Amino acid sequence: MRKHLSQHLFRRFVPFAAILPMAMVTLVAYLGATLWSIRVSFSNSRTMPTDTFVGFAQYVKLFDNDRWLLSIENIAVYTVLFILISMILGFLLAVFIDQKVMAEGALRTIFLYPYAMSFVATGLIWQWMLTPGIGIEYAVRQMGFPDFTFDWIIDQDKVIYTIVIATVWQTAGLVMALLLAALRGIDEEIWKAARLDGIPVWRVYVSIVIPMLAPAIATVFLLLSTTAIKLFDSVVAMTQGGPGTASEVPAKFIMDHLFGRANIALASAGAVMLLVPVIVILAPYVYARSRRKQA
Amino acid sequence: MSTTTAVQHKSKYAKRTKRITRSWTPARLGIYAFLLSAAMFFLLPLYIMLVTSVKSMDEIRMGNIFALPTQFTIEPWITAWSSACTGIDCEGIRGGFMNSLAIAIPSTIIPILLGALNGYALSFWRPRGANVLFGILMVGAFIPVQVMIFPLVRILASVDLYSSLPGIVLVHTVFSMPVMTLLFRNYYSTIPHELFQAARIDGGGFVRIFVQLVLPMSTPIIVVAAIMQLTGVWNDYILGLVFAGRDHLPMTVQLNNVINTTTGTRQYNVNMAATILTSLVPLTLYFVSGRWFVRGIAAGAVKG
Amino acid sequence: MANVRLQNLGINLSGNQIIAELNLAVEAGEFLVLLGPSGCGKSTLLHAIAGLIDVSAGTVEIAGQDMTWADPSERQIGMVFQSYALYPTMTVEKNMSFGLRINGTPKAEIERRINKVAEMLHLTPLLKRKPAALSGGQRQRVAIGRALVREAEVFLFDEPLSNLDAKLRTNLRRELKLLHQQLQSTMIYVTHDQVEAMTLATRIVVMQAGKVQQIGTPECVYERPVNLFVAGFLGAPAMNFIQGQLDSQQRFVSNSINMDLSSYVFADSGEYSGEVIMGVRPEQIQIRDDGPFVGSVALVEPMGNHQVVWLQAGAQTISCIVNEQRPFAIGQTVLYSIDTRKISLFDPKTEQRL
Amino acid sequence: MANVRLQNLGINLSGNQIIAELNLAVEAGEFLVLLGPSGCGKSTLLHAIAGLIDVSAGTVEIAGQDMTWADPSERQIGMVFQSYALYPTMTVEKNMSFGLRINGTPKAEIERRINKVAEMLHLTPLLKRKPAALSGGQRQRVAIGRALVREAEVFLFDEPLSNLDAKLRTNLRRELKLLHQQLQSTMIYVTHDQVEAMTLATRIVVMQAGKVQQIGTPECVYERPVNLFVAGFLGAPAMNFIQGQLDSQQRFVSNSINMDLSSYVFADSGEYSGEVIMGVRPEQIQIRDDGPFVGSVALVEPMGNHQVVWLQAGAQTISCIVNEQRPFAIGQTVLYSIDTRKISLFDPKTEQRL
Amino acid sequence: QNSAARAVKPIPAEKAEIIHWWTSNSESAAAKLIAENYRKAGGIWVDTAIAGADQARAVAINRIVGSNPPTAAQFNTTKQFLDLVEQGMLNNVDDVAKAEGWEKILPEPVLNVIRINGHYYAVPVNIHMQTWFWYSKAAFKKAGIAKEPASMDEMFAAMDKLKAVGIIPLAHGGQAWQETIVFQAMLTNVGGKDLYLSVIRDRDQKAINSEAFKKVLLAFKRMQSYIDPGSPGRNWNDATALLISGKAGVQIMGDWVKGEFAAAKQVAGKDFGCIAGLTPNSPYLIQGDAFVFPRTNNPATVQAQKLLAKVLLNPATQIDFNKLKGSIPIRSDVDTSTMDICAQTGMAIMKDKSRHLGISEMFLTPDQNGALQDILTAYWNTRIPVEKVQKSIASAFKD
Ligand SMILES: Nc1ncnc2c1ncn2[C@@H]1O[C@H](COP(=O)(O)OP(=O)(O)OP(=O)(O)O)[C@@H](O)[C@H]1O
Ligand SMILES: Nc1ncnc2c1ncn2[C@@H]1O[C@H](COP(=O)(O)OP(=O)(O)OP(=O)(O)O)[C@@H](O)[C@H]1O
Ligand SMILES: [Mg+2]
Ligand SMILES: [Mg+2]
Repeated sequence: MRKHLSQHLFRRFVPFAAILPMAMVTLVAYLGATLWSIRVSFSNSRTMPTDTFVGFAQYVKLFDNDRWLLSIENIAVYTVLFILISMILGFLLAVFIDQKVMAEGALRTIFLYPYAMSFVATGLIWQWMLTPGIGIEYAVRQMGFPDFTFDWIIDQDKVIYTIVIATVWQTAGLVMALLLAALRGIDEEIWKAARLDGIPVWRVYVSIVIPMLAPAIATVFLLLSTTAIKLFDSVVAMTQGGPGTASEVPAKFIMDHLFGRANIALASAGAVMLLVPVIVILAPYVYARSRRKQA
Repeated sequence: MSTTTAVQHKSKYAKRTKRITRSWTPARLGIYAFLLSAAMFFLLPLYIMLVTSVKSMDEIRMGNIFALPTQFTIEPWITAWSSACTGIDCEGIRGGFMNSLAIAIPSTIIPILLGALNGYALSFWRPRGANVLFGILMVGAFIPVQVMIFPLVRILASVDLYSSLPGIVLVHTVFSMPVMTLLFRNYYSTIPHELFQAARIDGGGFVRIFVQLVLPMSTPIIVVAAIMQLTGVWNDYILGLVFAGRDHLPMTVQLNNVINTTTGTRQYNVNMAATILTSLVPLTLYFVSGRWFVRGIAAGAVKG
Repeated sequence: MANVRLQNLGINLSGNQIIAELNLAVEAGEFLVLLGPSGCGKSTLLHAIAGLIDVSAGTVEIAGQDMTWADPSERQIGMVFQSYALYPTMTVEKNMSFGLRINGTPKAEIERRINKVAEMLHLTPLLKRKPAALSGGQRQRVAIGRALVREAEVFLFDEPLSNLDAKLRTNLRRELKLLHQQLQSTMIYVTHDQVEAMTLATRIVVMQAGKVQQIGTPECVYERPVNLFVAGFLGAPAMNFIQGQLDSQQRFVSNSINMDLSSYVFADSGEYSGEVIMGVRPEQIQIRDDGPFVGSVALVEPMGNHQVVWLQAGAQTISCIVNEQRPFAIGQTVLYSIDTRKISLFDPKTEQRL
Repeated sequence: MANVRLQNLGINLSGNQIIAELNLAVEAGEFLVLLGPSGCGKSTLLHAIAGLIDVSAGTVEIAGQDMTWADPSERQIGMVFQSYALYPTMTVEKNMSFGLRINGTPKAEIERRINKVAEMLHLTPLLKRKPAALSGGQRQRVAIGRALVREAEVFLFDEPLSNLDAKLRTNLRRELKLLHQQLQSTMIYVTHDQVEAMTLATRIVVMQAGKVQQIGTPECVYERPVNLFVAGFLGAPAMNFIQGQLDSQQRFVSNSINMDLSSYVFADSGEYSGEVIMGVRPEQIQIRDDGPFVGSVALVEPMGNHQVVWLQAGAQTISCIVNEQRPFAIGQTVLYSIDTRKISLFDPKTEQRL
Repeated sequence: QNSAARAVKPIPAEKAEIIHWWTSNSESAAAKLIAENYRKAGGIWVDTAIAGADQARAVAINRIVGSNPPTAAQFNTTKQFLDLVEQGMLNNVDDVAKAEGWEKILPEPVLNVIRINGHYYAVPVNIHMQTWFWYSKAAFKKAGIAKEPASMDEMFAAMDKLKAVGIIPLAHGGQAWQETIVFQAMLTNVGGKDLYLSVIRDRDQKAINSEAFKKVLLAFKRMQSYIDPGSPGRNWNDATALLISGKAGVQIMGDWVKGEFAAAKQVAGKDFGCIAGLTPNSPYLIQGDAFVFPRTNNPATVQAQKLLAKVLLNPATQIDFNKLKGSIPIRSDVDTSTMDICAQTGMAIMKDKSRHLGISEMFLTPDQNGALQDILTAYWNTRIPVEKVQKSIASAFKD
C-alpha cells in the first residue's frame, strides 16, 4: 500500500518534471520579460533602464503620438487581411496539393521557398515589382495595356495592402505545410464514407474536413496572429514605413524607439499595449478551457 | 431505377476508362490551373532575383527588372560566396556557414523535442496548472522578440551563458517554445486518446510512451516543426548577433553585412546571389521533406 | 491471482452519471462475464477497473489493495479494447511486444510468448504488418494478442471476439478457457454472445443502465432470472412472456393457456395469487400432436441445426424451437405443450421474480 | 432494384493480390450474405463494389451498367463500414442526415427518415451526441443508421451487428429483413453470425482467401457443402469429420463406426469407393440408449437451451448437440446413432464433395 | 612585422575587438586601412562588422550590458552615447586627447559632442556632409542650364527647366531619413545658420513658429513637387542611378554618393557636379563616425583602446581612410591635395569656422530627432498644412 502510494506519487510527479523547462521558460523569460517591460514602461528610461518612475506618462505620450495611432490602425487592417488571405490561400494550396497531383514535391517547395529567403532581399524585390514605372505596372503596360496602373505602394491608403501581398506570399507556404500535415492525418475511411454519401468534395471539406482540422487551424491562426502583430522586417524591407508614415506598424515603432531612438520606456509601453488586446481575447478562452477540463 | 435512365447512364459510364476518370476531368484541370497560376505568383520574385543575380550592376541600373541579362555573368555568385566584403574581410558569406550549422542543428532539435514533450504532457497527461502556463506562454508569443532581448542578456550573463553557443541555443529554445508547444499540443489533440490509454495499460511510463509511441506518430508535424524551426533559426539575425558571441556569428550576419548598408554602395546582383545561397539549406530540407508528409499516420489505430 | 472489488462505484462522463453505486466482487481466478444491453456501461466499467477513467465515487480494489487512484500500469492488467486501440506505427509484433519490452522481459521470453500467441491467433504470417494493412478481424486478434502476451493478473476483455468468424471464435473461446485455467488469472469479459457467456463464465453479471441486475452462475442466471429484464435479455430467441392470472389453486390462466403450476418454487417461498407474467423459454415449448394448447404457425426461421417457429395463440406470439427438420406451413394449426419445470413467474408491477 | 455483377475481379492492396478472378452475380433485390474466415477479403470486396478501392482487373456492373470506374457517389450505394467511419465532428443526427441534406432531400422527409431509423435503432435519445460520447454498440448503430436513411439501390453491410447485444441484434435482424422487403433493394451483407446468415440470406456466398467457394441458398450451403472448407466453416459447433473407408457395398468403415451409406447421393451421380471423409453435423448425432456406436463423454458445454457434448470415440472427438437438460458425467460411456440422411462425403485428396 | 611591432611595445598587445558597421565594399576598404594601420602600430584588430548603424550600436550596448564588451564600438558623432557616458559605461581617452591636442585640430561642433564634463569619450574619424547637391551634367545640358545654381531660387528655376524637358528634377529616395536630409538642406540653405541653431539647438518655440521657418518648410514641400512617382521607398543609390543615367537632374545626398558615381565610372566635375552649399555662406553640416571605448579595468585593454584612439586620428590614416570612405578628414591640419574635387571643396569650406554646423542629431536626443523625422516625412508625403507642421515640431521639441 505504502509502496504503491509512493510510486504513485512519483509517477504523478513525472509529467510535472517534464513541463519544468516550459514552466521555467514561461515564468522566467515570458512572464519575467513582461513584468520587466511593464516596469520599464512606467519609468523614464532611455538607452538603459532606470528607476525613475513617471507613472503613466509614457502611455500618455504614446497615445498622443500620431504615428503610434496610425500604426495601430494599420496593424488592425493588416492582421485581419493577412490572416484571412494566408489561411484561405494556404488551405487551398494544401487541399489541391493533396489531390495526388504530379510533381507534388516540386510544387510544395515552390510554395514554401519564400519562407526560406531573407526578407531583406525579397522585400527589395517586392518593392521593385510594386514600384510603378519599373515593376508589374511597367511590364503590363509593355504588354499592351498602356492605361494599366498599379501603384499601391506609393499610395498612402493602399500601401498596407502591398505589405499584405508580400507577407502572404512569404507565409502561405507554411500555412499549406501545416494544414497538409493535418489533412494527411484524417482517416481514409472518413473520406470513403463521405464519397459514398455522394457528398461533393467541396462540401466534404467544408463540413467534415475543416471541423476535423480545427486544432490545426487554431495553430495556424495563433501562429499567424503572432507574426502579424509582430510585423516588422517586411515593412522595413519594403517601405520603411512609408510613404511618409503610411505603413508604420507598432512593432516598428517599438523597435525604432528601442534602438535608434533610445527610448526603451516608450518602446516598452508600446509592447505592453500590444499585449492588452491579446490578453483580452485569449484569457477568457484559456479560462473556459481549464474550467471545462475540471468538469 | 427505370430502364430509360439506365440506358442514359450506360452511355455515360461506358466510355469511361481509368485514365479519363483519374486525370483529365475538368475538376482536375482546374486544380492544375490553380496550382500552376499559384506557382507562377510564387515564382515571379524568384525569377527576378535570379535574373538580377546574373546581371552586371550597370545593367541593373538600367532598371528593367524583368529583362533577361544581355550579358550573363556568374561573377556575383562567386563574389557572394567567396569575396564579398563583410567587414574588413572580404571572404563572402561562406564564413558563417559552419557557425550557422552549429547553431541551427541543436536549435532545431532541442526546441522540437521540448515542444513535442510539452504538447504531449499537455494533451495526454494534463498536469494541473499546465494550461495556465501554456496560456501565459501563448500571450508571451505576442511580445516582439526585441523587447525581451535586454532582460535576457542580463539573465544569460548572470548564468555565464551570454555570448556562447549554449547561450544562443537556449535563446532559440526560449523564443520557439510557444509555437512549438502549440504545434504539437494541437496535433496530439487529434490522436485518439485510446492509444495512449492502451500504452498505459501496457505499463508505459511517461517517457516510454513519448519516445516509442507518440514520437513515431508525429512525423508529419515534426517535419513541419523542423521546417519552421530550421528556417527560423537559419534566417535569424538579431538573436544570433546579440547572443551568439563573436565566435559563433551565424551566416545571416555575413549576409546582412553584404546586403544591408545605409551609406555604402549596394550590389544588388551580389545581394540576390547571397540571399539565394544562404537559403539553400532550408530549401534542401523543404525538398527532401516530402516523403515524410505521409498519409494516415494513425490509420488502423482504432475502430469507431 | 488477484481479486477485484468495486465498492459503491460511481462514474460520470461529461456530466452524465453512467454508473452509480455499483458493487461487485470478483474472486481471484474467476472468469466473470459481463452482459448487458448496448450502452449500459460495460466498457465504462472496464475502463474504470483499468484506471483509465477517474471514478467519481467509491473504490476499486485489486488483489486486496485499494487501487482507486493507482496508475493503470501499476494494476497488472491486460486489456482488449472494444475499439482495439492498436499502435498504428508499430508492426503486429511490436504491438504485442511493447508491454513486455517495457517491463524488461528477456528477449527470448518475449519471442516465445509472441510466437505462442501469434500461433494461437493465426497471426504468424502477419507479424511484420502494420495495423492499417490488416482486416477488421485481424486487428481484433492483434488486440487480443497484445493483452494475452502480458500474462497479467487480471484480464479485461471488451467484446474480444465480436469480429471473428464462428469457427475461429469457437477455437479462441476454447483457447481462452484453457489459458484461464493455466494462468489462473482473473478475467472480466464483456460479450454479447450467449454461447461465449455460457461456456466461459464461472459467473455472469447482467447489467442494465449502469446497475447490476443479477450475478450468478450461467445456469442460475439463465434458469432463474431475478427479474423480467434479465429473463428477457438472456436467450435467443428471447423468453416468451405470457400474461395471465394465478388463481388460488396455483393454476395459471390466460386466454389460450390454462395449466397447473403447483410445483413452482417461489422466490420468497411464499404463495401468491393474482396477475402474473409467466416466462417460458422457447426450448421449453414442444410442438407435438398431443399438446394441450393450440396455436397457428406465424413464421418459421430455419437455423441450420434447428428451426424457430413462431406461433400465434390469441393475441400472444410464442416462439419455440423445433429440433427436427419437419416442415411447417404458415397458418397451419399446431398443438403444443409447455414444460412447467423451468418456467419463471414475475410480478407485473415490480417486474421481480416471484 | 439493381443487380450487381462482378466479373474476373482482381484486387491488389500494397502489392498483395487480395482477390483474384472473382465472379459473382447478385440479382436485383437479393439478400446476399458473404461468409468467410477473417481476412479472406470480404471487406475488400465490399469496398470494391462501392468503388472505394480501385480494382486491378475485371469489371463491376451495377444495375446493368459498367461501373468499374464510376465514382462511388454515382453508384447509389449505402454502406456500413466495419470500422464505422463516423464523422467525428458531427452529432449522430448530422451524421445520418448529412448525405440527405446534400442531395437536397426536403427537410421534412429527412426528419421523417431520421426519426424512423433512430427509433428502430434506439438512437433517439442520442441524436444530439457526438460519436466520441457513444458506446461501441451505439456507434455501430449510428453507422447502420447512416446507411439506412439513404434508401439506396444497393446496401453493403460489413458486419453491422457485431457489437450489439443478442436481443437488439435479433430485433434489428428482423427490422433489416423487413426493410429489405419494403425497399426491394439489393443487399450484400457480411456477417460471422450463422444465425444472421441463415435467417437473412436468400443466398450465401462462402469465400476463402479471396476466392468464392460456394454460392447457394442457406439450406443448400449448410446441407450440401461443396468441399471440406465450406463444410467445416459453417455450423457451430463445427461439422464432425470422420476419416474412413467406403467399401464397394457403400458401407462406411472407420475405427469406431461401421454403417451403411447406400442412400447417399453422390455429387456427380457416380459411385465411389476408397478413402473418404465423412462429415456429420453435431445435431445429426443422437445420444440414445439404443445407439449403435460407443463413445465416452470428454467435455460438456451447457448452452442454456441445449448442451454440446464432446465424445471420444477412439482417436476421434465427436461433438453432438443434446437438447434435453439431461446430466452427463465426464468419462461416462454413452451410445449414439448417426442420422445418415444428411451426411456429406468428401474426397480426402481433392477435399471436394463426393 | 607583427613581431617587430611587438618588440617595440612595452606591454604585450591585447586583442582589440572593434564593432563597426562598415561593410560595403568602399567602407570595408576604409575600415581595412584603419585595421592595417592599427596592426602596424602594434595592435591586434579583431573585426566585428555589423551592417546597419542601429543594429551595430544595439549589439554594442547589449554586449556592454552582458559584461562582454568590445574594446571599441562605432557610434555617430552625436548624442547617441550620452546615456552610456552618464551610466558610466565608457572609458575616456583624455590622455590621448590631451597629448594630441584635439582641442586645436577638431571642429568645434564635434568637440562639443565628444567632450562631456570635460572628458573625451569618443574619437571622431571623419566628416560627412549630408546635404550636398549633386547634379548630372548631361541632364543640365539637355535642359539648357548653363550655370550651376547659386541660390535656392536659381535651383528651383533649374528644376523647372529640367521638368520641362521631361527629366526628373529631383532624384529622391522616399525614405524618412532621406527626406530629413532634404529638409536639412532647406533649413541651411533657405533658413541659414541662425535659424538652424535656434530651431534645432535651442528648440526655440518662437523660431519654430516664425515666418522664416515656415518658408523653409514650404521650400521643403516644394522640393516634393520635383520628384517622380516611383520615389517612395526607393534606396538612395537607386536615386543616384537616375542621375548617372541622366534620367534625373539633381540629388540631395551625403558625400557617400561618390562611391556610386565611381562604380559607374563617372568623374566629378566632368560627368556630375557637386554643390556643398548654394550660397557662399551656407553652413557645412557636420556629421561623422566616432569610436567609443566601453569601460574596462584591464590595463592591457585600456592600452589597446588608447592605441586605437591614436591610430584613428593619425594624419596619414585620416587622409587614406577618408579617400576610401568618401568623407573628409576630421582634422583640419592635413594635406588634401590628393583628394577629389568635391572633397577639396568640402575641406576648403571647413577652413571657415563660421560655416561649421552640426547636424540635428548633435543637438537633439535620438528620440526628438526621430519625432522630427516622423513629422517631416508625413508632411512630405501627405497634405498637411504647414502651420500644423510647425505646431507639431514645436510640441515634439517641448520639455
Ligand atoms: N493495405 C493492405 N495491404 C496489404 N494487405 C491488406 C491491406 N488491407 C488488408 N489487407 C489484407 O487483405 C486481406 C483481406 O482483408 P479484408 O479486410 O477484406 O478481410 P475481411 O474478409 O473483411 O476480414 P475480417 O472478417 O477480419 O474483417 C487480409 O488478409 C488483410 O490482411
Ligand atoms: N464521453 C461520454 N460522455 C457522455 N456519455 C458517454 C460518454 N462515453 C460513453 N457515454 C455513454 O455511457 C454509456 C455507457 O457506455 P459504455 O461504452 O460503457 O457502454 P457499453 O456497455 O460498453 O456498450 P456497448 O455494448 O455498446 O459497447 C453509454 O450510454 C454512452 O452513450
Ligand atoms: Mg462497450
Ligand atoms: Mg472485414
